This record gives sequence, structure tokens and C-alpha cells, in this order.
Amino acid sequence: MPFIPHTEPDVREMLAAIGVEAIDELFDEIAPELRTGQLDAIPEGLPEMAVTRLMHERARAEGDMLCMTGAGAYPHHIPQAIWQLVGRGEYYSAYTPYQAEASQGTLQVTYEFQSMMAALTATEVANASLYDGASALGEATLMAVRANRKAKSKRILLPRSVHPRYRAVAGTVVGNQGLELVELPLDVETGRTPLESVDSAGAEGAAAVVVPQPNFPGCLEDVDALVDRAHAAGALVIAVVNPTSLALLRPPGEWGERGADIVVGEGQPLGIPLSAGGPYFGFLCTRKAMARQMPGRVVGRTVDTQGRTGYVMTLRAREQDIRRSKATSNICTNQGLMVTAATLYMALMGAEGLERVARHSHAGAVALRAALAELDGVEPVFDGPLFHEFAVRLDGPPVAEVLDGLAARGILGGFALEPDYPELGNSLLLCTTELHTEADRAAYVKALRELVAG
Amino acid sequence: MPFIPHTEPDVREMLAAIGVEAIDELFDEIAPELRTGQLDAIPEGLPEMAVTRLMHERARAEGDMLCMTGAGAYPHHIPQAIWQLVGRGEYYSAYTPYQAEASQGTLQVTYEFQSMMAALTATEVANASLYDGASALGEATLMAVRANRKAKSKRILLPRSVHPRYRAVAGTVVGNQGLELVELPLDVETGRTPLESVDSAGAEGAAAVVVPQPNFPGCLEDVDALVDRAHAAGALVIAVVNPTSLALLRPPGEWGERGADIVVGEGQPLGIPLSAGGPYFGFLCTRKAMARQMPGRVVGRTVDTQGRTGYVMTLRAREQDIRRSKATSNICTNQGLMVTAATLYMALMGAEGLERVARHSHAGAVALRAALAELDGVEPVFDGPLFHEFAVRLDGPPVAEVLDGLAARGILGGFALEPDYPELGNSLLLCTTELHTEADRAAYVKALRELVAG
Amino acid sequence: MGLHETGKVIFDYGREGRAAGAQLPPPAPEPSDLPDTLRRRGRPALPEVSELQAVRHYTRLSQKNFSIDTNFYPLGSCTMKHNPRACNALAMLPQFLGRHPLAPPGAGQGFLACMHELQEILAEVTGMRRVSLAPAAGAQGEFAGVSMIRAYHDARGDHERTEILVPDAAHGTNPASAVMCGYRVRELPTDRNGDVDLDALRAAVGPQTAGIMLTNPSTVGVFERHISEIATIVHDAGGLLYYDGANLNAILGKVRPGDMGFDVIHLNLHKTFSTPHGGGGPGAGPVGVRETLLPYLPIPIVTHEGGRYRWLEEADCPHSIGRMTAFAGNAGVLLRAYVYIRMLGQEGMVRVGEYSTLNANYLMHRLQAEGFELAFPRRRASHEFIVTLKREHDAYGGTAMDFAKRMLDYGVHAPTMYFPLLVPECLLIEPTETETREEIDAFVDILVAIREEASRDPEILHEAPHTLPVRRLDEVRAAKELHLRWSPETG
Amino acid sequence: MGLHETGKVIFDYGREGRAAGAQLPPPAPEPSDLPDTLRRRGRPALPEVSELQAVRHYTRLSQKNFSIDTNFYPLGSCTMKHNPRACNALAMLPQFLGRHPLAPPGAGQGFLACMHELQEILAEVTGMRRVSLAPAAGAQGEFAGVSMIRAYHDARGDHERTEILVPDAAHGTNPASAVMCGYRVRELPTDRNGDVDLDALRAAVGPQTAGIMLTNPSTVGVFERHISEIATIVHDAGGLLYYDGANLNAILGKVRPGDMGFDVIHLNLHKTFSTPHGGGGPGAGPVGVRETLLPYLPIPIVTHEGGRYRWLEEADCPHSIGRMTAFAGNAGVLLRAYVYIRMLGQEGMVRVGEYSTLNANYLMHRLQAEGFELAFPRRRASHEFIVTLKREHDAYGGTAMDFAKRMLDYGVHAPTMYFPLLVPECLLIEPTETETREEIDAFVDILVAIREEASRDPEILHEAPHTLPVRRLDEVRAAKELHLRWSPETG
Ligand SMILES: Cc1ncc(COP(=O)(O)O)c(C=O)c1O
Ligand SMILES: Cc1ncc(COP(=O)(O)O)c(C=O)c1O
Repeated sequence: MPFIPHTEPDVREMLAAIGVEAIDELFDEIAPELRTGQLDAIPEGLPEMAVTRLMHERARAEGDMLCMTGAGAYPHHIPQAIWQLVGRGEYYSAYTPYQAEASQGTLQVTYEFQSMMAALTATEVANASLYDGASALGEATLMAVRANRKAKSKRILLPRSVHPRYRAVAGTVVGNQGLELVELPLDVETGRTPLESVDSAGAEGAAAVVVPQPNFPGCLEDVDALVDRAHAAGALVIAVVNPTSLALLRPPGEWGERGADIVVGEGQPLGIPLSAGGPYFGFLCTRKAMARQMPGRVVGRTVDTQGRTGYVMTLRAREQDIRRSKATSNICTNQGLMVTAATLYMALMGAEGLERVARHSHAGAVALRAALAELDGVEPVFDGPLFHEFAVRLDGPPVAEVLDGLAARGILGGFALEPDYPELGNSLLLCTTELHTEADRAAYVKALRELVAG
Repeated sequence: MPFIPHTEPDVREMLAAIGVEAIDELFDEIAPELRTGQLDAIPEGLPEMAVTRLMHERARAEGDMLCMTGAGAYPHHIPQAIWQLVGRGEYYSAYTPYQAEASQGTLQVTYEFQSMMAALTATEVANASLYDGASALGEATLMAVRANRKAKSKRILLPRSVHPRYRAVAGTVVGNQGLELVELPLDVETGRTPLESVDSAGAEGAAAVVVPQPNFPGCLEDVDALVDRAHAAGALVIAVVNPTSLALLRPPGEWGERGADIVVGEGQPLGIPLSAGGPYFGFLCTRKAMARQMPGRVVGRTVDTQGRTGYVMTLRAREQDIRRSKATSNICTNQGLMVTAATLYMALMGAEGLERVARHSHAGAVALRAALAELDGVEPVFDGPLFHEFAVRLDGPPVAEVLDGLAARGILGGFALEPDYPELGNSLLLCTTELHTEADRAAYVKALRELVAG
Repeated sequence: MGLHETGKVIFDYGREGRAAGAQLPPPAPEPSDLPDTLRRRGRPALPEVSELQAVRHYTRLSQKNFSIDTNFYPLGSCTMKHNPRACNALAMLPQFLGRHPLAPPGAGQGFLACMHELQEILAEVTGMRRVSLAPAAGAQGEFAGVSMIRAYHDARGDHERTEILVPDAAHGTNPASAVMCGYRVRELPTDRNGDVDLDALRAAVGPQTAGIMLTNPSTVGVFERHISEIATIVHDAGGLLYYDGANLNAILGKVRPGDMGFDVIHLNLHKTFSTPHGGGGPGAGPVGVRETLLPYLPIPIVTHEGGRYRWLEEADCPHSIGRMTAFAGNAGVLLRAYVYIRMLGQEGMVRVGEYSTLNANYLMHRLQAEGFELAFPRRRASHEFIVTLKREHDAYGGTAMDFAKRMLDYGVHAPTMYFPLLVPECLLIEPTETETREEIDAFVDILVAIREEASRDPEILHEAPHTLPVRRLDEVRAAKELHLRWSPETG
Repeated sequence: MGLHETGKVIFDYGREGRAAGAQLPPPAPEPSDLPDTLRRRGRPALPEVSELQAVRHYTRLSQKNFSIDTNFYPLGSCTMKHNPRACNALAMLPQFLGRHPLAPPGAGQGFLACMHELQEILAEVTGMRRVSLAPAAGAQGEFAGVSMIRAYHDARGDHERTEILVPDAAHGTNPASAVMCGYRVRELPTDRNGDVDLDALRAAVGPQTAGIMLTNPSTVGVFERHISEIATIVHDAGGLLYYDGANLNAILGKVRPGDMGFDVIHLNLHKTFSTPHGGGGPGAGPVGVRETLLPYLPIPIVTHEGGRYRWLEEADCPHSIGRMTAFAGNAGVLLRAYVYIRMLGQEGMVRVGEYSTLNANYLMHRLQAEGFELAFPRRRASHEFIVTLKREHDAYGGTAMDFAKRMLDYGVHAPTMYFPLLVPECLLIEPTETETREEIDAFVDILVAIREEASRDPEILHEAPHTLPVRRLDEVRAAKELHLRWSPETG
């Protein structure tokens, strides 16, 4: 029997000990009419051997493309050590560290993770993960409403330059709690959020203003000014950042006069494979003073009865298992194993490695944008500074067709912007990382030239 | 610096502590004219990222074929747990267990392995591995000469039905030590070693007779008679067996009246990937009375000062590090990690699993031989019982061409016998295992029909 | 082991200028085209270590964890059963790992095929019409489920329903999720036998009732016998029934939530379908619905049309409650569950329910025979059950916590303690179907031995654990001092 | 940890009829076409366990090992340096694992390309004309190398050469390999400074000399300074020089065996090129030769002709000494070495020699400064060096063995003990280049602390280890009772 170790005598003796004749008697409290019949749609069990073959076939049916699409999920090199360690049974098959003394491995890793994330974002505390970047934004808006006791409304200003999926998810998450998400426009000239829109959309009395950096169309916002305006109006600032970019860009804890109040983002670039969209993890960092409003778990350092250092989950009274309907969030299971991977990633890369990753990613995007600008029928949508993504507009064939053409050449060639940003026209969002070589970029330019000219 | 953790201050302070100015001074006992110049043929170092891409490209350049070739290396399902555990740093990155107290993991695994191999072969003791099946045969012949003190010669009778590569390797291993390897013929009718040849080739006075089961052309030898004849002549018997087959076939410890004296074989079928030919491992089992003549390491059970069970390497006085030129073999580094994998394999499969593997492998071969016998221009070379390999002769095109044709259809289609066995003509050795489905066999039949008819 | 236990954090191994040389990309030039105002000034305080140092530190750290792979782990409500290794290996084939979430369907029919089959199989085994795999965990599944209930009422113009009923013993996520969906929570008492108090339910339902959230078997380890009555009462009042699938393991293949009258459910693939807990996550919390709630399922969902798989997204599902995460949920977890299910098959699934129930009832009877007190002695155990140590506590002073900590010394992870709250000094024990009878018997022996220790010298328990990397940890101090990060200045 | 240490063997977990259900193939019918005389009668006594039981047992067992990944491991002569994880991951890509050894070249140019480049790189870094990757370990490389020496003399009709010279401090494989090649071994003494005694060498060579086997740096941890004179003496006598590459790590990129006058060499990829030791193996022992020995290289060898790679086999190399194993040696190990070398590159290789030497000399000086006695105090250390604890032994009674066992308590693996035999109470210490200065300093502190313990209470040492899964084990009893296997009858 797959995964069940019982022998026939075991079953017989166990039933005898219980005092029943057959396993089925153990279900005798269940009304007979409720009992399941045949589960016809479920295939017969296969030995591991057959499933192995099946999954290898399915895997081969996946393409193996040169990926130049980012749009929220980024191909980076993942040092091979990471997943060999993360897959160790002691990490992989442990539960949430409820018994701290028997979980110092997971707990210390989480503590180290929090330390690294706080350092990277220049904030004071980090939680132990949320589901992903998008849901983290949703949680952050709820947190801001709780934390900003002076705010007169549950209004959140949410720039259009934030990832459309993040806005959608935030809408789903907060939609039922009376929060008002007010969209700030996108300046189609600069690709940024107009500073004045913060005031005109009602920062005054708002609970928070969201500030993305880099923003979704690949531009860099004037974060200092946005933060200061928001703060001046009494709103908190929720930063949405790409963690890799923080090796190059000013960390949100240092934006403007006082820095962002809550920082969220997608942790995937930190050692997590693309893996069709998940599991990734969302991170959330904040000021120590606001730690009690955080959603999700957090690990703290303490001592044992002998004075030795140890780690425990702490600030537990915020959580659903203790506070139930009054918890700061309903999150329970989080993305712990991904956090383990990210901790290893940051440990292996260090500041130097992360900076190199960021610089290569950036330099590649700058070079590619310049090369594409040379092509007839292709034009960068924005010309301001960027991190590692940028938009180009195509004169000729519709983006959807061009993407198909690129796919036929083995290239996952970008994200079509028009469906979410009609104002940007027939345009495409592209990404490069340290993985992309000059030859990769040249291959992309060549393919695009053929498709746009052809 | 790849893999070197030294910082600049480290180097400075370490040099100061030593009392030299530069690292190069540490090489000042080496005559300057010996110092290496540029190593021009060695490429520049690549980051892991680039090597990862390179190796993925190289891997993709490998075919992905339906493998119906055995001939000494067999595709079997390897439970996924095995290599996930074998790759754990504690097994992977440990040395030979010289400090027993700090190596109980490796030592106990080896002890369990020895127990399983002894059970499988129906012998009393097993060593902790040799390089592979072929070199194990070489070592076994040397061991037989040492052990058979009554033998008047260093003659070993070696049937032609033994794997040609094994015979070649045994020749290499013993060639310089005055052993005489006398070939026993192959009966082209039955595919077996003629019983009388044992006597006529000089078993009397020989140190040992080698008995393969199954033999290389896929036939089953009359092991009982061969063993009894050898023993009657005063020769020892060295069995060469496929470990999977022992779930179905009489184990060598029970051949004839007294059983084989030394049992060797290739351990690859027990959970080791094909991996282009290695690392595999050779096993060697024998009677307890002959244990002191064994080559290679062996682990024994003992107790610690508190009476607790523990494991150590034992019978060390046979080994090269202690006995030097009088050692039973020069082997030092063996194939330990493969033994760990095989131990896990046997633990997961158990007798039941191994028997199922053997039965499916066998049944597939029986079915495929029957199906091929129906084809025009294809004829089984032998019709006696087999384990999971068998030979077919082709009427039409040369085997080499047919193999090319099969390869073009994505099938690794068998081993050409003629170069090693001209007496078998234009024939092909085929293998099936539990991995091969009916559809695989049908695909093979179809492809062969096209190639032989076409 | 022993004297070499360092207690160091990774930062302690760092030295300025040290790096994992081969793991870094090559040096890169200073970017010239970023305005200074946007540039980071100082470097973040990340570790500066070699690959070996990182490997060694995190290998050693891992050894400080209990896990299924090393210990019996009968943590009630958590279904800590074996995580088959094939699930991990096959979900991590390079092509799956390399798939971008926005890859077009044409670039990856293999992955989509797995997702589609998984949807179908989960729908069948729960008796639901259709399943969405979008939610990332149980709690997010609850959120999605209750959101669908809300969407359903809203679509009917029924805006007066403001309350969700939740039994007092429910898992904390249930009330928390209901609140996140904008509902008030009304708690229902549990009766002496562990069932929902039907009179209280009748008194509680009304036009304000949006629905009820139930786990069945419930969190007190018994099957809710009045489930059909409950369904009728709630449905009659116009409310819907939400099924929290965290305990499905007990009844997998034996009873289906759909047949019990539930309208919407979530599953915890990281419990019933054996994906790993990973020291806290990730999980996956697919939701399933009856016909009536179909339009509201969260997106994306895989469909199979004309021989091809593709995602259904906003345009296909205009009434969907929306997206749960930016992409398609925890895809890698879903692949693991798919592999597990394919290995189990129909018969295997039924056995999960049978043997998890057998193990729990056997363990319950053995403990009872040894004189331990059960919370619900007259009930069958589901896949778990509750022991109360109140008697031991009164007699010797050892608390459930003390027992739990002492178990760690004996090499078994402690059961869930003090949950549900309504039973004093309780342990919620869930052996799961993948443990052997011998392991269960050994667990009984351990509990008996600890009780004996408690009667002889309660201090042994109170000071436990004795043999782990740390002794009992000071949680109060952790919360007071809030030391939540290492920093270069303060360590 | 603690009380749960079971000491069980895998067989103890078995029960009749239990199995790892999903890992087995489906049941299979009884084979009807095998004669009864050839059929197995009873079943072999293999474990009958579930996947979880196996995973748990072997996970726990692994934790009882010291390893590079968990501990500093300065085992002299063994080069226990970091095994980069990329080497493991990339050598285990499914396509490499799936490659049949008899696959035609057309089916796998990728693998062959790696092998060819590896041959070329190893030839360059050793100063040899060509390399064969066939030998499976160092000892097999020695065997191949000495066989080639023999083939060379034989081909010249020079059949009188019956002796191989080997320094007395040589590794045991050297004399053992020479004997396996049919030679007599004549030992050469080592002089007070660790060099070969040249006078003794001059006296020993003659027409009977087939060759000499040397390690340089030698097994006493110093560079043989008279290597050029030795080469001249042996060559003048008509003998050849064999280089045992086990210690190449110390001089990688700094001096090449070919430039020192060696005619044939082997390498231990599992030392210098960082492939894992795996608790005993597998390794790889490629051999390289000068022009004169080219025809004798063991097969197979990869060649690159007309843009394609293929194996050279018997027909291509009629004078080859033959095959070492049935197929192409330890291919998976070779792939690991290839990945490592590509990451190192030219500069990285030179650094290996430099930093392994730096670490050894630093550690040697620090220990000397702390008052430990060096075997060769006037010599540079190579990548390793010898400390003699004779003084400590005389003063306190603690042996090198006692020191070694006590080190385990401090969490470092002990150095090689009592080798080479010519230095009493010695430890051969090799820190390798991948360890940090802090780790080395900590090691010095540990040795000082142990010496202090020895002076205070030698019993602490004598009873060590104290903190490991077992205390000191009885090796005499093991050899006497010869309990080499578990059996169902006797346990
Ligand atoms: C009964 C019950 N409901 C809901 C949940 C929440 O599921 P998750 O942790 O996946 O969010 C849990 C898990 O802890 C549970 O045990
Ligand atoms: C100096 C020396 N020579 C030869 C060998 C033998 O190499 P292997 O163990 O790979 O057979 C060793 C390894 O232990 C060694 O240290």
C-alpha cells in the first residue's frame, strides 16, 4: 500500500485492541447515506516508476525558452547549494516551529532572514513572509489602516504604475473591508506617478500612499518627493520594491525625510525559481514601533534557562490562532521554505554579489534599450532611468503577434502592456538580468528586427 | 576568489605570522627552473552561473533515448528518495571512516549493505565494494589464487560466456602477476559453457573456475554441474552474477553441493544511474573462512566502552595502508557513496520489490523474444531460459546499420555481438527491465521490422 | 554534537571582502546612468561568507530541527505525514522550475495538463463541481471561500447577511478569515460530546446569517454527526455552508463534503495531500464549489478546450472574486500534490482515510487503557483525538506543556498543546496513516514513562527539554525585548 | 539527540509484508519459463520497511557522521576541502544520469565534450602529453601507471627490470600497486629533513630498476628538493619516474610533475579536484604520460576528430595496457571535476596551490609558537605538515590517538594519525585552502585546550570521545568476533 506501513497482523491486532471487527466500523458515527461511492474520475494509483516517466514526459512538453519577460517574476541565477540544502528533510518536512526547542534550525534561519531583509530595505523589522508580493501589498494596506490611527478615512492611494496584478490582488484582499483604493494616474511622458496627483487624489486624510520602485512600466519614481508629500498629508507610505534593485537603489527606509513606513515586495528574485508562478514569498518590513500591527509570524531572540541564546516565535498575540477574529491577519501557513532559500541566497551573494546581480541586470537593460532604439519601428516608450525593465512601442504588427513570433524562435519575449495600459499603445515590457549575455540580447534584437520589419 | 575565503588582511597577517613577505616565498624550496609558466590551455574561470548554462546545454546535447541495451549496465527505476538522501552532505562529503566514533553513519550503512549482499547472494560475508563488476572479477581471481593453497597452479578457467569487458579487465588486472586465464568455450547451440570443457581445459590443479549467471549472451548456465565439477577438481568457484537476477535465480551460495566460494558482480542495477558508465560498484562476497583473503574494506560490529553497539572498519591488516606490499589488494578509495545508494535501494525494494523488478524484467524479455521471433529476418539465437537479456540474429542488414537506424528512431537498440563473438554472426543482444512497457516493446518490434524488412 | 555547538549566526562567520567567489556573477562596472538621488549609499549588512561556510552553517542548523524525516510528529490538526520524496524530485524537474508564470499556454502544455487533472481529481474527491487552485494556503482558501459566499449573496441583492457562524472550537483562521471578508463572527458552543450545539445553532441563524464555517471532522477530533441537520438549518435560513478541509485526511475517500451539504470548501494540500510544511509553508489551499457558486471561483483556472489547456482569466470569469496572488498560486506545491495523488490513486485515497482513522483510534484506546483521560471518551476518534492531562496536572503539578517538552527529550515531537481551548491541559494527537504501529506503541510507552517521571520528580518535566540544543526558552523575554534582527552594531 | 537514540539497524524496522508500496513496481506474475533447478527457493532477508521508515532511518544515521559540510576536517593526505554544490547538481542532470555507457557517440556529444576538455586541461596542468580518465581511483591510477612502465620496458625487450623503488614514507597503495604489477618493492629511507636519501637511492638503482614511485610534495608534508637529481639518477639507470598525484593540491599551478621529470602520473580528482569522498569513494584517478608512454595509456580515451568526439578503444590503441573497468571509469566523478575546474579556471588553480600552502604554513607556525613539536621544523610545510606529540605523550601519557579522539568532542575531525610511520605519535595535518583563518585559529585553540586537559587529567583524553553517538569503540573485539552482517537468526 503506497505510504501505509500496516501489515495484515497489525491491522488485525489494532482492530482487536480497539474492539471492532473492521476498519469500516470506525466510521459508524457517519450516516450511511453520506458515504462515498466509487470515485470514478480518479485514476488508478501508479507506481512511482510510472509517475516518474509521466512527469518527465510532461516536463519535456514544456518549452525551454530564452526568457526576457519579467513583469513580476525574474530569472536569476540560483546558486546550486541553495536547493540542495533547502531540500534537506529537516527543513523540508518540519512544521511551523511551535515547539521552539525542537525547531532552532528553522527559527534561527528565520531570524537571520529578518535581519537580512531589514538590512536590505533599511528598516527595523521584517516578518517571516506572506504569500507573495501582491498579497503582501493587500496586507500592507490593511496594516496601514490599523496603524494610522490619525487618518480620517480608510483611503489608500494606489498608483497606476503599480503592477496591475498587485492592484487586482489588493482589491480582492481589501475589497470586503471598506477600504477605498484610489488610483493615481501614470504620466505617459515620464512613466512616473505625477507628484501633484498625490495631493489632488486626496492624500490628506488618507491612511496611506503606495509608492512602487521601480514601477511596473520599468521607470524610477521620484520616491523622495512622493514620500514627503504623503507624510506631509498625514498618510503612511507603503513602498513596493524589487529586492534585487535595492543593491543599487536607495532603500525605502531612506526615502524622503522619514523613509517609507511599510515596505513590501516579491521575494522571488532572491533565489526562488520561476516555477510557473509559485511558491514565491511576500516580504513585509516596517518600523519597530509598528511591529505589533504586522501581519504574519515573526521570530525573536531570547535565552534558555541556562542563559544560552535561542529563538522563538514572538508577538504571537497578533496572530489568528491566539487572537482569532481580532488578529492582524488570517495568515497561518506562510512561505517558510522559500524564506529558507532566500536566506541562503542572501548569505551566499552578500552585498557584493547582490550588487553585481543588480548592476548586470541594469546594464543589460540599458544596453538592450539602446540597441532596440536603433531598430526601425521600435521605440522606447520612456527615456528616463530604469532598473532592469523597460517598455518599447512597436510601430508595425500588434504586440501579440510579435510575441508569438518570438515564441516560435524560442524566446519568451516580453509582456504586452496594452491590455493593462491602453494609454501606452502597442507596447511591450522587457527585462534583462545577470543571466542574459550579450549574445542573448543580440538574438533578441535580431528576432525583433525580423518580426517588426517582416 | 572561488572557494577561497581569505580576505586581504587575513593574507597579510598570516604571512606576517609565518614570517614571509609573500605567498610565493612559501615555495622557495622549489628550484626556480621548475616553476610553472602560463597554463595557456586552461580556460578562464567561469562563475557558477555560466557553468550552469554550459552544462545544461551539454546535457541537452545528449540524446534522450528509449534504452533497450543492457550488456552490463541496466536501466532500472531508482526510487527518488535514494539520491536525495545520498546527496546529504554528511554522506557525500565525509571521508573514509577512519575515526569510527565520528563516522557511525557511514559505518552502519556499510554494515547494513554487507548484510543485504550476504543475504542476496546466500553467502556469509561481503566487502564494502570494489570499483566495478569487471575489476571485482580481477580481484576475485587474485583472491582465489591466494585462498586456494592446495592448487598447483595459478590457472583460472574463464568461460567465454563471461562479459567480454570483464574478461579484458581481469586480464589487465592479473596480467602482470603470472596468472593464467584459460578460456572455456561457448556452445553456440545452447549459449552455455559446455560442462566437459571444465575438465578438458584443466580444472584439475586450477585455482578457480569462473561461473557467470546469467551469462553475457543472456543464457542461464548449468551452475550446479559447473560448480560441482570445479569443486571436484579442487578448484574454487568464482560466481559472476547480476544482483537483480538473484531475486529469481538460485543464489550462488547455493549452487551445487557446496555453493560458490567467491561471488562478484556489478552493483549498478541496485539503484545506481547509468551515468555513462560510472561510478558503479563491484561487490564481492565469500565464506567467512576466506574473509581474511578478501580485498577491500569491511565493517564489523563491536561495542564502545559503555557497551553500546557501534561499527568499525575491521580486518584492517589485509589492507594496503597497514600491510603495504603484502596487502590483499591495492584498493584504497572504493565506491562508498554508491554502496550507500544500493543500501537504500535494497531497503526500499525489499525482497518483494526486487522480485517484482526481476519478474517484470524477465517477463518483458520473454515476451519481446517471442514477438521478435515472429518477424521475418529476425531469429532468436538461443531458445533456452533467460533472465532479462537475449540475443537475436538478423538475416538482412548488418547489425551496425540497424543500430544506427534504431538510434535515428530514438532507440538505443542493443549490443552488437559479432565483434566479440564472431561465432554468433550478425546478432544483437537486447535487454528489458521493469521500466519497459508493452508499448516500448511494441515500438521496438515495429522499428526493427521496418529496418530489417526495409 | 557536544562541545562544538557554536550558537553563531551566519553574520558571525563574515569578514569584510570575503565572498562565495564562484557563486557571484563577475564584477560589474559602476552604473553611470542612475541619478545620484536614487542610488543606495551604504551597503546592506548582509553576510560575507564563503560557500563552504554557508553550507556548513545551514547544514548544522538544519540538524537542530525535528521533522517528519527524523521524528514521529503527531501534531494534531497538522497532518504531519510522510512527504514522499518523488513529489519533491518530480516537481523540481528543470523544465518546471524554469517556466515563467506568464509563459503562453503553447510553451507549456505539460504543466497545465497536471493542473487540469489536479482540479478534476480534487473536485471528484470532495464532491464539488469545480475547483480553483489559486489560494496559497488554507487561510487564503477560507478567505476565497467566504468571499464567494459574499459574492453569491451580493449577486442576489441580499445585502443584509452580515454574520458568519463559527464553532467555538474552530481553528483561529476561520474567524479571522470571516472578518477579513467583512463579516461579524458569531461563535457556536460545542456540546459535551464534541458536536455543535444544535439548539444554539437554531437560535443563532437568521436573515443576518451569511453562512457557517465548519471543519468536519471537527477540531475536537470527532465527526460532526448532525451535519445533515446543520446543513438544513443553515440552508433554510438562506445561509451557505463552508467546509474547512484541514481535517479531510480522516475521511478522504469515505465521505465527501459535497455529499454532506457543503457549498464551498477549501483543502489543505499541505496536510491531506502530503506536500511538505517546510518549517511553516508554503502550502496550497484550493477551493471547490457547487454549481451555484461557480461564477465566483478565484482565477486563474485551467480549462481544456479543443485538445489544449489554457488559463481562464478575468475576461473568461467576469464574476470571479478575483486573484489571490499575482500569478497562479503555489504551482510547485500543486505539482507535488499531483504526483502524490497519482501515486495514491483511487484506492490509495480511500486508504488514507481508513488508516489515519485506524491509527488514531488505536492510539486513543491504548492511551485510555493506560489510564489517560480522553476528552470525548464515548466518541470514535477521527484521525486525531484529545487527551486531557488535567488529572496528572492536579496530582503531580506537571502541565501539558511540561509533558510536551519532555516528549522532545524522548525524540518525538509534541502533539498540539492547549488547542482547542475548551479542554483543559489538553493534547491534540494525530498520528497519521504513515506511521507504524510500533511507532505508536513506542509513543504510548513514552507517555507512560513521562507520567511516571512526573509522579516521581515533576522537576524533570518542568526543566525539560534536557537533551536538545537549548533548554526551555524564555518567550516572555522575547516578547518584551523584541530582539527581531541582528545588526552589525548590536549583534 | 538524547534519549531517542535507537541504535537500530534498518532490519529492526521491518515487518513481514510491509513494503514501500509506491516505490515497488506493480505485482508481477510467477515466471513460468524458468526451470525449477535454477529458481531461488527462499527469499533473501532484506528489510521490509515503508519509505518513511527508510528515509527516517538513513536521515538520522547521516547525522552521526562528521563531514566537510558539517566540520573542519584537516585529515592529512586526504585533501578534505569544500565540495562545491554545483559540481553535484550539474553532474546529476537527468540527461547525464540517463546516458548508457554503450551509447553511440552520436547520442551524446555533450558528455564527450566535457571528457575531452577535462583530458586536455589535466594534461596541461600536469605538464603531460596526454591523459586517460579511465582509472577509478588513485590506486587504480598507480596500477595503470606502473603497468605502463612495465609495458614500456617490455616493448624495448628490457625484461630484467624487476624492481620498483618506493620511499619508506610512501602511501601504502604505492608498494601494493607495484606488487600488483608484478614488481618487487625496494624501500628508500627518508633523511632527517624529509627528503629521499640520495645516497641510498644511488646505491639502490641499477639494471633491475624499472622505476621509482614518488609523491611530491611527499607524504611527510615537504617538497622533495632533490627531485631533479632523483630524476637524473633514475633515468640514467634506465628507470622511469612515477608521480603519485595525491598531494598535487599543494603545488597546483605552481610546479608541474612533467617539468620535474616525471614520466607518468596519476591524479586524485577526489582530492585536488574536489570531487566528494562519499564516505570512502568513489574517486577518479586519471593517468597522464609523456610522449614515450603514449601508446600504453589505458582505454577508453576521448578523441576529437573532424568536429566530432568519439572514444578510442582497443582497435585504436593496440598497445594500450587495456581497460581498468568495464566502461569509461567513474564518469559522474569526472563530470564533477570538470565543473569544478571550469569554475576555477587558470587563476583559480594557481590559487589552490598558493592558499593551501599558506593555510598549512600558517597553522604550522601557530602550533609551533604554541609549543607543539614539528617533525620537520626547518622545512616549509607543503599543504600539510606533521606534528609529533611525543613530548606530550612522555609528559602526560596522552597518545596521538587520545588527542585525536578528544578533538572529535570539540567538533573537529582528527588529522591523520600515525602516518607516516617514521614519526612517533604523529598527526598529519592538512587544513586545505577552503578553510578560513578563523577556523584554523580555532583549531589551534582546541589543541592547546586539549594539551591543557592532558596535563590536568589525562583520563579525559583517554576516555574521549564523550559527546558523540558512541564512546571509544573496541576494535580488537571487532576483529576477534568478526560480526560482519546482521542475520534474521542472530540479529
Ligand atoms: C483546522 C484548520 N483550519 C485551517 C487551517 C489554516 O490553514 P493554513 O495554515 O494552510 O492557512 C489549519 C492549519 O493550520 C487548520 O488546522
Ligand atoms: C599519497 C597517496 N597516494 C595514493 C593514494 C591512493 O589513492 P586512492 O585512495 O584514490 O586509491 C592516497 C589516498 O588515500 C594518498 O594519500
